[in-house]
Amino acid sequence: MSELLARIEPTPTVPFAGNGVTVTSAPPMARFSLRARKAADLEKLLGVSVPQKIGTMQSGVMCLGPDEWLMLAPDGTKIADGAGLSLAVTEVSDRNVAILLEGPRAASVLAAGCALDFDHFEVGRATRTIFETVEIIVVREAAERFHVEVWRSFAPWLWTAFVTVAAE
Amino acid sequence: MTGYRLPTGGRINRAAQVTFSFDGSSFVGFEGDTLASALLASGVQLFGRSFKYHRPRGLVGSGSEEPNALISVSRGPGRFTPNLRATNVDLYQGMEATSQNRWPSLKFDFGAINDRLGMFFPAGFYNKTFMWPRSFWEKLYEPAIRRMAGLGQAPTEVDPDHYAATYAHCDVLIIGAGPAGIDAALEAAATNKRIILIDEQDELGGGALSDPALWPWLDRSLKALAASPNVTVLTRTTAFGYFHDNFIGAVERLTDHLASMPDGPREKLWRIRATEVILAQGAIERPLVFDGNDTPGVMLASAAKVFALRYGVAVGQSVALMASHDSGWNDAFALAGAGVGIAAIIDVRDIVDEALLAKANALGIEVRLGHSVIGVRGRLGVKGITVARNDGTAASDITCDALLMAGGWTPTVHLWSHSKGSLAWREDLGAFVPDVPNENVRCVGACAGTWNFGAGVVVDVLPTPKDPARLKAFVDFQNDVTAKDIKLAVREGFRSIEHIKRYTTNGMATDQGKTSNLNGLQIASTALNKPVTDIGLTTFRPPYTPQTFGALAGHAKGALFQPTRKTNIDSWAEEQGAVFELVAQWRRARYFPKAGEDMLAAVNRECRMVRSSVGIFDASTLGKIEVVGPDAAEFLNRMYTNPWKALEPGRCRYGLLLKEDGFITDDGVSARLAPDRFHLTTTTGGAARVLNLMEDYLQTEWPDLNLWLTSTSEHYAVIALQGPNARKVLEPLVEGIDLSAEAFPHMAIREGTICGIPTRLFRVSFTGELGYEINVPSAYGRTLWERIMAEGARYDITPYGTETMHVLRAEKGFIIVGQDTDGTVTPFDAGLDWAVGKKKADFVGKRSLARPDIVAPGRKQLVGLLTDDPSIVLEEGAQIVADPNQPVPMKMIGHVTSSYWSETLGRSIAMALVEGGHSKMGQDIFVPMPGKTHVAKVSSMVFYDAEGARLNV
Amino acid sequence: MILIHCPYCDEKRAELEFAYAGQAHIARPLDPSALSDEEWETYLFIRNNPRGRHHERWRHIHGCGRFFNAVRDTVTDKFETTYKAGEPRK
Amino acid sequence: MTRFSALSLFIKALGGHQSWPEQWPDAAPKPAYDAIIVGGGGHGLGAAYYLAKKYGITNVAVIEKGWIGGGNTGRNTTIIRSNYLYDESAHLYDHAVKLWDGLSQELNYNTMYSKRGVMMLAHNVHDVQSFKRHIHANRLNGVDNEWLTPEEAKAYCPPLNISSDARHPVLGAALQRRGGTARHDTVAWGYARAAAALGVDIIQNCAVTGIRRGADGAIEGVETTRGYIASKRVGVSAAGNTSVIMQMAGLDFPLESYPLQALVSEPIKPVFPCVVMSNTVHAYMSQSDKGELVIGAGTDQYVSYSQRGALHIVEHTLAAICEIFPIFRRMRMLRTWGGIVDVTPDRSPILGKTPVQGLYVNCGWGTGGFKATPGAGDLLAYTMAKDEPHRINAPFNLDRFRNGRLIDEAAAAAVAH
Repeated sequence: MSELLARIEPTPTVPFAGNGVTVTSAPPMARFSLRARKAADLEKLLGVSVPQKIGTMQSGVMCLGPDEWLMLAPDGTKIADGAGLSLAVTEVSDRNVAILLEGPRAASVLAAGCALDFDHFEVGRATRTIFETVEIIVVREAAERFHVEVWRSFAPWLWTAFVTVAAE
Repeated sequence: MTGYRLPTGGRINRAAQVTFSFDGSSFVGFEGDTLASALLASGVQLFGRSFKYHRPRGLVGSGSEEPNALISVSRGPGRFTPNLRATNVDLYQGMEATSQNRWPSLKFDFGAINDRLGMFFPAGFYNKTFMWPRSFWEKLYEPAIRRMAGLGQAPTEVDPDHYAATYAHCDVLIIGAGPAGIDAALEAAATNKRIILIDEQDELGGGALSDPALWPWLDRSLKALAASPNVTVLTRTTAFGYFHDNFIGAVERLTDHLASMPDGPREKLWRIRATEVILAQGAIERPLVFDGNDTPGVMLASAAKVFALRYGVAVGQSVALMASHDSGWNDAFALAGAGVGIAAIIDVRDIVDEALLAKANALGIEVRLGHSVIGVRGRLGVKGITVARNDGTAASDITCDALLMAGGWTPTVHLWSHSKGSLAWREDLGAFVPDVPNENVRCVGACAGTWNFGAGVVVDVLPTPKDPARLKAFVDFQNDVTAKDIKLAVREGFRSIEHIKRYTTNGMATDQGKTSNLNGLQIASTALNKPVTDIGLTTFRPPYTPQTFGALAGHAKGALFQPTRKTNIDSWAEEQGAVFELVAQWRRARYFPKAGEDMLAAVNRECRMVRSSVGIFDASTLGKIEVVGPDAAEFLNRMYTNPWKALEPGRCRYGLLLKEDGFITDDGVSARLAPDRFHLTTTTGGAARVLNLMEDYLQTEWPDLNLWLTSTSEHYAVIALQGPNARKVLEPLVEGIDLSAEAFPHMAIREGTICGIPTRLFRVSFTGELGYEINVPSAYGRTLWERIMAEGARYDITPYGTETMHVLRAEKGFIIVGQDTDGTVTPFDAGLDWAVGKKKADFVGKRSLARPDIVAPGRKQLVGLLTDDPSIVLEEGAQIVADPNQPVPMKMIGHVTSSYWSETLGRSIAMALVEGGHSKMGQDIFVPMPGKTHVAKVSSMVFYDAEGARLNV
Repeated sequence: MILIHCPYCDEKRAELEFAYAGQAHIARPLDPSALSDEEWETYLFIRNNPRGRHHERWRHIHGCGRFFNAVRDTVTDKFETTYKAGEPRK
Repeated sequence: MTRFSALSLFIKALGGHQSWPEQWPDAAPKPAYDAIIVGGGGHGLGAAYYLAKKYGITNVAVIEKGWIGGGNTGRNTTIIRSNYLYDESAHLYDHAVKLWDGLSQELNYNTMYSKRGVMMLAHNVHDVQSFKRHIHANRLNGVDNEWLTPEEAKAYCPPLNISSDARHPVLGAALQRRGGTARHDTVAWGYARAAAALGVDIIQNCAVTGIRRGADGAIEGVETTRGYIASKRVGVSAAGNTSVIMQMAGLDFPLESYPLQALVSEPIKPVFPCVVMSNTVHAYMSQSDKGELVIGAGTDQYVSYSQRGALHIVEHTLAAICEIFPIFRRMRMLRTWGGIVDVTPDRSPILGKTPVQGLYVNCGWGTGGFKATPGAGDLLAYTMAKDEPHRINAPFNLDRFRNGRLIDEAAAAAVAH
């Protein structure tokens, strides 16, 4: 029955084409915060392999901390909640939205407000960090494509920041 | 005079004329000129007035060291910029520049009366007077001082420009693109390192720009750099500060030099993290200190050379040089080579290099060794000088229209000092040079003290037969500090260079002492009869040159200043004309006025509707934390004041959170979804604080516990549906949940769907009415809200805002943490004894509740207040006294924390923190307000439905 | 803006990602109620505040989220080392 | 002491200012004093002055490790106000403000105290409630503080942006008209000169290296880089360095020292007539007599004695200033600097006795020390002279951290809900 109610997203559906970079709102997706002392505990529950190294991503799961992963999956995906196990699965699908930056200036748009060194941030890296005062998660999906996760209510600000820099 | 432009030479584009104005008069310069060079070429020597004495002043330098030539540039509304150094202003077609700190005109300035009276205004004069009569300080003296002080006019309009910022990373950052910096860049470019080369000027080259012999080298070098993909070059960029761990702040000026303004940012802040920093900032020539050294036309020899060879401008037609250093001689020779007439070379030294003498002789330049300038003729410009032997004899006049000073060189160690690198005194240079680095940084070229400018001697004040007490020999030109001011400071007992600086203001002008610090130090050293190294060194502070607020703020302006967080439902409220308030980073609807309603009318209506039918409220901003894991209940039991282990799944509990100091920091209703899963709520402003506090305990105190905390604040939109008809509105929309009172009692949670969307449905109430809080994924918040509005239309469902929420909860005596508590209130003070687990051995903050002052009688306790006059709504924050007739200062026993008109009760209600309040029930207290004292009785905080009958339906 | 080596991420990151969390190695007493007022005061409020070597806590709050310990010189602001929570005092 | 006046200035000018005497002699330490003040800032020099002036104890030394007034006295933004919430704080700061009035005349040194008014901006409903609470409490305490509407605030400070579209709109302001600014250096110098004239020795470049206690535990004197100096009474007024000195006496203190930055713009003609503070936006500003906009920035997050702050603090401060006063975006920052502020757990000072007999302390002023200068000096002097605190500073004791009687102004300003 979910088609009865429409979703309303915080950022524009129309991409912004800036100088050498396109800013796009990613479509809705399922997100799960996965917590466990060992990656193996999660792998056993979910049947997928989970990266062990902090700051890396594989098959939709990024390792954000020693006991923390974020899983991105197609909209509507459901996974086991791990009841009774010594781990934590929490759905956070609507907590974040994602903004995609693509193009030769994608890294420089991020560098406008993020102190990471993107020359040394390889494809496949994924990390929580901060853009000016707003916490984000940056995933480098390709040399010139970044997926940026941000909490929903900060997304309009981040969109405006990206678009402002992209237009410069 | 028709002008001083040399017929040939310089790097200006003589094919491109640029017209501009200065103080309303029209001038013509060339592309490549600075405002200074173009005015100088037009015969302008008078550029400004000094800060204190309003003395006429001309150029001293040719770049960032310039102390005198401060001007304002206006380029349309909001684009007025005061205090620019004319030497740093790149000329553009149509520029409108004006001089500053003069009235009515630059040539005739009433303020110059200060100069006549200068003897009464020595350093620190204001410490010694303006004290009588006492009332005159604020009414007369201070306003007069303020009007005289200040340099340029203050801006009056909002700046329409915008500013950019970025981070950047490199392996080697080279600051300064003179020959040493360029060489360093070329060397590094040959590696695979990432290199950034920055320079404050419009062209790379530094000193090489005024040395035509180096131009072929410069061209070759720049081509090589341009061809190196690993080299980023930033011109018109000033590295202004050197911060921890090789973090350098720089500002790039993007549009100020352009005749027509593009849309882009005016300036860009570069925040550069470098593995290695190479400082190649060069050195600044030092003026000499003698009577009349501030006359327009007296300037640094190196500056005259720059004007001649870089800009093709003669600083005079007959120029004299006063030197204590060889470099001045070479500059004079270069000027002569460019066709500038050299009237004489005077050198304070008795002996100079034979080669210099020979060259002067060959050029036919008159030389006076062992002589000093003892006076300068001319007021608005140099007309001639008087020189004498160093023993004061044989005074004679020399006619000239400019006088150059060559007092030796000061390495530019500002950034080195910012980085906390140590400095070593070099007696031969009379200057401090970089010694031991504190970061991965090295200095090259002149700023390292390794450049060969030739020999020289260091003199503090040139020998003169005049009375030293009468000399107008300036050290800090802009701040009008003279040698005798420094001597006065020493005489009055100021011995540290920092004291001397502060007493005289030497080095504290907008040039930050680039030309004055070392001369000041030398004079102090002589006066104290102590070596320079015993007097200390003033600390250089960022920025190297002044930088705009706009650039330092970067993008953080307007919409990008700080995020305003909005819920999914916010747009609906905006469309309905809601009035908002800001709470933490969020904006929340405060009330929903209908036509003609003020806040009170709207809130009264909203309250009425909630109590009588049903109201709807956006509670999405509440903080939410999912606590999951086998030890979840144990953890909450340790964090909260009350017991949590026995809470059954499907039930909710009010949680009260203290800090370890025992004071209330947050509260909220939380639910147990499963044995190992809780859904916590926090206050809106407390969301991040609570999560951080809990993470701290979890990670560092109890790492053995198996549970994890995840913020879900933004995953859920939360709609509160409150009022006797709440269930009826909800029933048609919900599936999978039995809403009956028996199946779903107050303080319970159920999971199911609403309009097909998964929901966590709380049965909770912050209003005292039957109530639900509907949690759904955030993106559905507004569309669900609109569905509920449609469903509730037959009950006249009424949206309400935070103000009504506050009134309704106050009627029930529910506290708001942060309003009724203030970080000094314990659970017992707040009357929340019932929320403290008496049997619990420990919880965060428990031990502090046993401290002597916390258990002592007389603490302020939260109570209700009912005014004797029910129509009086006390002001929140009003103070309470027991005896209204006592004199001021009164003994205050508390204050009103919350106060409202209660439409439900038809009277005012209030909550207050009152000393010993819990034992004052029924007693009168007094609230003295201007003009009237209100009387109120202490009461219970629960004003409405004390038995809770309306909840359990 | 200092650079801080996070012992969990094993990377140097900018200070903006971190939150300072006070003096390190002040363990919460196991039984606070057994403490005298003086002992509780010491736990709550007394801090070393040295000029020089300082043991302190940081949290990589906008990174991996973990609290960790560090030794830093409060005069130069330079880090001597950082290490994971639970590791012995260095 | 040569009296300062327009007349003396005139007479000396005729002599080319050659006959001005030293404002205070550069004293060498004597073997013993009746009292020693450690720390030659405004507070310490003030204490020495009041010991000599009010309590007749003139055999006093002020020991300063560097040059007097070189710590927070010479590094702060010189705001003076007393509109504090709690009775204890209001009385403490108002005692100081009353001494500020007339201080120039008392010291015969123009401290340039300018009652320009201190205006604190309310940006949200919570601020309004909090400020009104302050105003009502101040009124009943006899401390001036009044509420201004946004329009009245704008009239008082024309550069203020009161647009309701602002990210943090101005909903009103609390104004203390007696608040203002003074010239920081002159306070230290004025007290030094006046104290020296009463016989106090001002000893610079003299760092305390140890504190000597007798068999009974009482203070006997201090070891310094210039030798041992005996005294039965030692008052420590050393701001950020207090912890280090107290440890020499075997005392651990509830203090932490943080870097605090401030900055000034280039001087411009008068445009900003008062002091404006915004706690919500984290900015405060005034214009100095010289024309510089004087701006207080925030503290860095970690403890440090480096006097070196981070760039992002300045970025955030100037962004905030430009939001509240958008006409200043083209103004230029001339100089930044860092101080070390010593902060207690309740962010109120500690002023009184210590567990060591004869050892007194004045510290923990955080960002608020300058305004308290004359009051803190006077009360430290009183406490040292009488060996008991004055009723004004009695609540600001060390015991409060044990018994829980904290004076937490910042907590009382509370948090948004």
